Amino acid sequence: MDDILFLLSQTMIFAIPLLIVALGGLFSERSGVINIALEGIMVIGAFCGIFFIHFMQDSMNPQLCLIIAILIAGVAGMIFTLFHAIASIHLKADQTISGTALNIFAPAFCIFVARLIQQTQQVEFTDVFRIKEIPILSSIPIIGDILFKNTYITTFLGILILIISWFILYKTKFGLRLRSCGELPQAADSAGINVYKMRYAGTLISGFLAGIGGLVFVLPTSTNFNADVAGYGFLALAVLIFGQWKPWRIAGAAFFFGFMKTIASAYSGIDFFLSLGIPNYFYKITPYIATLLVLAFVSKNSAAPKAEGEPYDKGKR
Amino acid sequence: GGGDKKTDDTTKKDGNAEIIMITDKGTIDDKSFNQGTYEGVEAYAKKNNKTFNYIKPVAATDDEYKNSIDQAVKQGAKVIVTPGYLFEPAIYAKQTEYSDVKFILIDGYPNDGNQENPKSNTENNAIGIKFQEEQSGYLAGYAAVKEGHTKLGFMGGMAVPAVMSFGYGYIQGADAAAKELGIDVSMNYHYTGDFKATPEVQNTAASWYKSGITAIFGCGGAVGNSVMAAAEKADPVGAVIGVDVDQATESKTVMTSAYKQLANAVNDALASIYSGDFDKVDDDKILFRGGQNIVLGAANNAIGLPMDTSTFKKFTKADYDKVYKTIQDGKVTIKNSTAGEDVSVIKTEKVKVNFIK
Amino acid sequence: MKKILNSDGIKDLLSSCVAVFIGLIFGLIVILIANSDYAVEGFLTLISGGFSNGARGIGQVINQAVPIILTGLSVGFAFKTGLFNIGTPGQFVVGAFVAIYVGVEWTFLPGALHWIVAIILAGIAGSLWGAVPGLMKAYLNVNEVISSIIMNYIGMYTVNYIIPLTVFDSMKNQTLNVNQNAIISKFGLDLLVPNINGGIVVAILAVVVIHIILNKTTFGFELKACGFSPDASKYAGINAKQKIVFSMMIAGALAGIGGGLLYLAGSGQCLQVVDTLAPEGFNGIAVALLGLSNPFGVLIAGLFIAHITIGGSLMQIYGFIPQIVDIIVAITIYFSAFSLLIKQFLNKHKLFNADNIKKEEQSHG
Amino acid sequence: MEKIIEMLHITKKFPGIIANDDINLELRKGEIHALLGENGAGKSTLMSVLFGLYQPEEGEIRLNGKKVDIKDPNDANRLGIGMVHQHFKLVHNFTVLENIVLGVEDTRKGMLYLKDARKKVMAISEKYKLNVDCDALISDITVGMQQRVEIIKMLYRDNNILIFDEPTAVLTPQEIEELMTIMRDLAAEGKSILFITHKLNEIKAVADRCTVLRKGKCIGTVDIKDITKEEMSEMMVGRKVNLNIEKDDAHPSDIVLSVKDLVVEKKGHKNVINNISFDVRKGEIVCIAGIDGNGQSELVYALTGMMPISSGHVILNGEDITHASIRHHSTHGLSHIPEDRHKHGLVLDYPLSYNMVLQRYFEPAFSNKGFLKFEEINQYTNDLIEQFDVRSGQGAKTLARSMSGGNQQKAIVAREMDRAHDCLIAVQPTRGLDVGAIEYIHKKIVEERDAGKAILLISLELDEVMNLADRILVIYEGEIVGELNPKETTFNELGLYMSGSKKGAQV
Ligand SMILES: Nc1ncnc2c1ncn2[C@@H]1O[C@H](COP(=O)(O)OP(=O)(O)OP(=O)(O)O)[C@@H](O)[C@H]1O
Ligand SMILES: Nc1ncnc2c1ncn2[C@@H]1O[C@H](COP(=O)(O)OP(=O)(O)OP(=O)(O)O)[C@@H](O)[C@H]1O
Ligand SMILES: [Mg+2]
Ligand SMILES: [Mg+2]
Repeated sequence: MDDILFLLSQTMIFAIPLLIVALGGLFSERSGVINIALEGIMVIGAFCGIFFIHFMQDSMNPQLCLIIAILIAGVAGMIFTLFHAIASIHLKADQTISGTALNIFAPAFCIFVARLIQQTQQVEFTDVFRIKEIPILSSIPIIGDILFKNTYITTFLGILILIISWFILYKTKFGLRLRSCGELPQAADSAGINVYKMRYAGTLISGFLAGIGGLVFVLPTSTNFNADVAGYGFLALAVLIFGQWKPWRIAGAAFFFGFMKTIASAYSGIDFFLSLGIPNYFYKITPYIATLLVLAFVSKNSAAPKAEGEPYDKGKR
Repeated sequence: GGGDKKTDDTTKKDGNAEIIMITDKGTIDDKSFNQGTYEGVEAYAKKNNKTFNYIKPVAATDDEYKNSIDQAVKQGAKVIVTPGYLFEPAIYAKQTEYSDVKFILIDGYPNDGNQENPKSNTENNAIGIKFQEEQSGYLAGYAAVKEGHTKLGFMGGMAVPAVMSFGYGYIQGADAAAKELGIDVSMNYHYTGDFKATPEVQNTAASWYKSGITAIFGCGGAVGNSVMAAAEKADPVGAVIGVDVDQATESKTVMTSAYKQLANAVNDALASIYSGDFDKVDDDKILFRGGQNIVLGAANNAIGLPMDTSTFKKFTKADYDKVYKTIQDGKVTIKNSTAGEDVSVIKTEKVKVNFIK
Repeated sequence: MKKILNSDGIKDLLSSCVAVFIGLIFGLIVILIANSDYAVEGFLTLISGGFSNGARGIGQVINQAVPIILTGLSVGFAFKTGLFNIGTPGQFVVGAFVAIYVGVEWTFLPGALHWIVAIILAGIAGSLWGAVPGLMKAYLNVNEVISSIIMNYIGMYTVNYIIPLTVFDSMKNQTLNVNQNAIISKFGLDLLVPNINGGIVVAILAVVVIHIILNKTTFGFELKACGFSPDASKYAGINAKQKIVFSMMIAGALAGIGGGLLYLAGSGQCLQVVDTLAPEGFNGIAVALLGLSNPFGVLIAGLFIAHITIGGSLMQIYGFIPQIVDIIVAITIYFSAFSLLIKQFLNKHKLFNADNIKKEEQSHG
Repeated sequence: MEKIIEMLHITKKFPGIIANDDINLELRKGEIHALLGENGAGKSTLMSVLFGLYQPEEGEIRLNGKKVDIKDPNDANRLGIGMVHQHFKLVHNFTVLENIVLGVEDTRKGMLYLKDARKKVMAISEKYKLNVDCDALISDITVGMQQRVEIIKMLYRDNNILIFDEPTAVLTPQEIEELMTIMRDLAAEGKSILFITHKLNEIKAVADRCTVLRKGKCIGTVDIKDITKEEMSEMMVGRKVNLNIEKDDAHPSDIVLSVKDLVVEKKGHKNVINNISFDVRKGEIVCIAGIDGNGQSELVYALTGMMPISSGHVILNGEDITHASIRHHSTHGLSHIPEDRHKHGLVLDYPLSYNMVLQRYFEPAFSNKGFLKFEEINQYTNDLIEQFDVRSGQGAKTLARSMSGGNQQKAIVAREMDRAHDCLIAVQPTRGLDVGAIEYIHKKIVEERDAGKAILLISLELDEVMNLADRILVIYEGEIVGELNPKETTFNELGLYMSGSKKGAQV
């Protein structure tokens, strides 16, 4: 039981950033713009957020510092994504091309800037943001152990973003309009909705969230940042598709994949798994094979937004 | 650092330099042996007003390493410093071609790279320097157990010789201490597969701390950073053993570091070259001289633990000096990984090793 | 002749040149920011790339280019048939492993047959890796982007698991050196360019074959039709599902061959056991995009990226970091997206003037 | 009557074409004003200008005599102008209600608030007997209902100038009848309607006046009561058009296509095709008539091999092809003009030449050992272009996508009629085409018949059915409910069969 609680609690390290970034991708794709640049945006977001922390962590309250860093990461991601948005919305460029360009650009840019500023490419930080225990809540059985002990505000942020995303997409005027732009922009246009504006909004939100996701990804995993998020941007894209472009399913996919990854990397600390004597690489592969198998069963009807990837052209019918 | 005008004032406008380092796959700020080597070069060159520079090869191939050596010579290099065993075949080939250039090869001895019947040869204008990482690892393992840790972890990056030697020494050191104390010790032993900080590494370390392991040797570049992240989060806070250099500044959880004095070695080798000692190839009183493959260890004070910055409570400086002396005196023999065998060749009495493979 | 000059290919090339030009301008700006003192030297070194090293530099460029031409061709080919093959890193690494395995173990193969068999098997391994996303897309409607990403990891982990059990140099944590016979023939090219990777001949062959398949054959007709419109292809009686699988298999084979060509080049490079996706695979996406997915475009793009990569490496002697090359490549790709637009714009204008041209022709004739 | 809208000297250019050339149009309050013209004459463009989707290069628009500036659909909406587009603009995975409110949503505390909207929609629906289900998903409702949703969308916005761009092209006769009624009611209430259609009957039936466009130019505006259908079509095309199909009696001979006890299942539905049997003989046109959605599409897919058959047999020229591949069908004597020319009929991004050999590229005539013979393919395409008068900008090289709908359809007809076949299945071959093009295609079909081919025509349009068929089979809910002789039956009787009110006859 203890082990399971531990695994669930550790799952957050994988699942929360995947969730946040995939939700970012959701906004973009639901507005009709494929965002393959999530990886690069994560790198930029993490870089800017960590740089802020690097300079400020000693001089301010840790949680305040983290919140500002999160905002900086989000805004940086958003500004960076603006390039993707301009290319794919206004200039009607192929969305894969500008996305790929951003992915190549981001790490190179971060290394360049880091060296310009501090002569080394790694940006160091100290993880002072962990909350050991949240009073009262942490004593709730099970949930308390998973969510309210040894936790980060980012975990709640992730869950909050999930709820807000769902709310925005399905309960607000903005969400309705955004989704219509991803399905049939002509309909939106003739209903007086500015498709370009909505797509900018969707894409920039995705940049904001992916930037945050990058920071959230790096914080608990290291003590420095080296312009790399280890392919998790692409995995977030996979989670988005796995989650069939729907917020709760994305959450399900993120936690499923996160949990599998957790078992795969934590098994050696758990006697039960250790006693099985299964080779390490078997565990490493399992999350991927499991995902592939699940996909084989759930993909019959794809729910991809109909107009995603197509630049909107007023003239085209 | 490299890409800036402030520190490279010794570089001439044409990019030429007397001392040129060639990196292997890493960068000069990789917190690993590329960085250590570069620091040695930088320290010597700045103090002695020599021009210096570095080159990162286009790809990690013998051909490209050779190209980089050619390039360095073209840039006017009198001394070429290369870190890593990957340079062995390149130096083997180029030392004869450029007999008036000096080569310093760290962590390797020049050879032709043939696996079946390797040909080794170190010309008089070259030197191969290796370290006895196993001694450093031994000290770390010994100290950890003496400090009271009975459940240990080892997380290496990739299973390359230096990492393996650290690990093997670590096991043997822990075993020695356990025997002295008459206690049983268990150890998880694992290579993560890469020199990167990832959530996977953090998670593995976290699960180890959770399972009762109290000290983990994070041995391989940024792997240690993820171990530190996990240690900070563990309850109670875990201990981390750093590697290569004193990593105490990187996290409060760093209990000690198993270092090897790369920068010093490079510095000394350069000094030997410029003083002319290097060319006295038959004078066996001179350590850093041409034509030699040398190994540096406790005997040269080239490995050890930084006791000043270590956070030991029970393991004292006196304990350290004592065990250091036994190594220096050759009273203990520590098996290393020169043959690249599996960790199971290390026989222990009191340490139970879980090899996670 | 006139026809060739007016062809789309030339227009593509011209528009890509514009993008490259913009990319280089940005590169110059970055260089100026980094260190204005050495900007001129640095930039000249960068753009002279492989040429500043004489014949050897050209050899370096070709060695760098060979694997990314193949992965670029893989991505580009799949693009042409309506698929996004982001699975090149996985296909590349399984191809590399199989080539090395054959290169080390199958010493019974005589002479050149050894490397030829190794490369062919590398292609087959890559194609099997590509077949999985293909089959899943065709028969289970699984988006090929996600299954390809997953297959990358499965490929990498599988290879890293198998290497220590087979052709392992435990001292260096990498594969063993391959047999001399398994090293690709230099085809006499090393007389001109020392240390050349003979794989360039295979790469050019692959470019030509893919061009022919796509543009001259009924098979290519079917593949592209399925890419453009699965429904219309079905109506036309083309087995669209089968074509998706074939297309992914060919793409996979190209990437797999790329892996084989890199590690059988005789450059002394071995496959390391490291949990990192093969960068050559991802670079293929950049090459394909820069080459507008056109096989010959991919060839040129691969050589170009290799060229400035060498330039970027040489630039370090002035204290510049090689990542400047990535910045330039990224910006070039970014603007190549626009140059497509510029081309369309020009085409439209042509159309706009089509009547006038016709009239002119008539009045002349 | 007062003028409500005046469009003066409107000119709108697209690259390479002047879609609207100095056009004047005047709409009066309470009138139904038809807009007539060939495919590509510029009707949709003109309406898009009025609705703010396009900005004209020249000209001005006046509303109640005042010049107005319509920059986007929002402006149009504000001025009370609404439009039902030729291609519906409904989001398939939204509900009816969501589609209606899209763009003019109510909110409470930042949340969508649909209660009032629902009430208003229900009221409109009741008032005009539009009969829509607010909570149904668009993807689940019929085309006719989608159209009604589009109408409610306009009424919901309280628009009083209503533009209908080819609303009837996709409707069944009954639905068309209902739509006409609705339009009359709306006009009677004082709303002004602009109505685009290619069907002269409809114009005759509801419109007060009609403006005719030809090649982007305005030919004139006429009062409907003063003009005949023949005169209208002459204005439109610039020559006399024969609106009646001239054909001799059929002389059916051997059976070519025989369908026996055919059953097709679809997941989650009952059998979409339930035990259908019929024969088609050489030299006759058999027409399957029925309201859209009664299994016509599935029947065609089953007959052409595009959908698996659950039980029963399909026999072509004596060979059982029930489970044969699509390729087998097309190489063994079956031609097929598909219902959806964009989805199935053409690879839009292929040049015309490739599209002309879409099912034949592998034949020895067009390829050799797997290599395409470009010369032969181009030559063949040029022959067809000439023979069937397919108009395309750059001949064989033209991308199919850039051709007009009418010419795309002609290309398909050319391809299907020219390749070796004994039986032609034509599904709504004249949908959305102008009278000139319709005349042409009808003539070709009759020629086919007279050349001894067996023809199975699937059509939703009663006119076409009555004029073209030698035999009519009426399909209702996946079953053949009647076989009628066009010479003996009436529109009324046919309609009764189609709506399922009458069954039996001579099946
Ligand atoms: N977006 C566009 N881009 C380029 N040309 C266009 C565009 N829209 C329309 N055209 C041109 O304008 C002409 C008029 O088109 P329009 O759609 O208005 O015709 P229409 O009268 O509505 O035809 P139909 O009866 O087929 O609906 C077309 O022939 C076409 O060449
Ligand atoms: N994507 C496009 N790019 C350029 N021009 C286009 C495009 N789509 C349509 N057109 C132009 O619009 C014209 C009309 O096209 P369209 O297919 O809408 O004709 P249509 O007669 O309205 O057909 P349908 O009845 O099927 O709607 C064509 O002649 C073409 O010049
Ligand atoms: Mg129209
Ligand atoms: Mg039309």
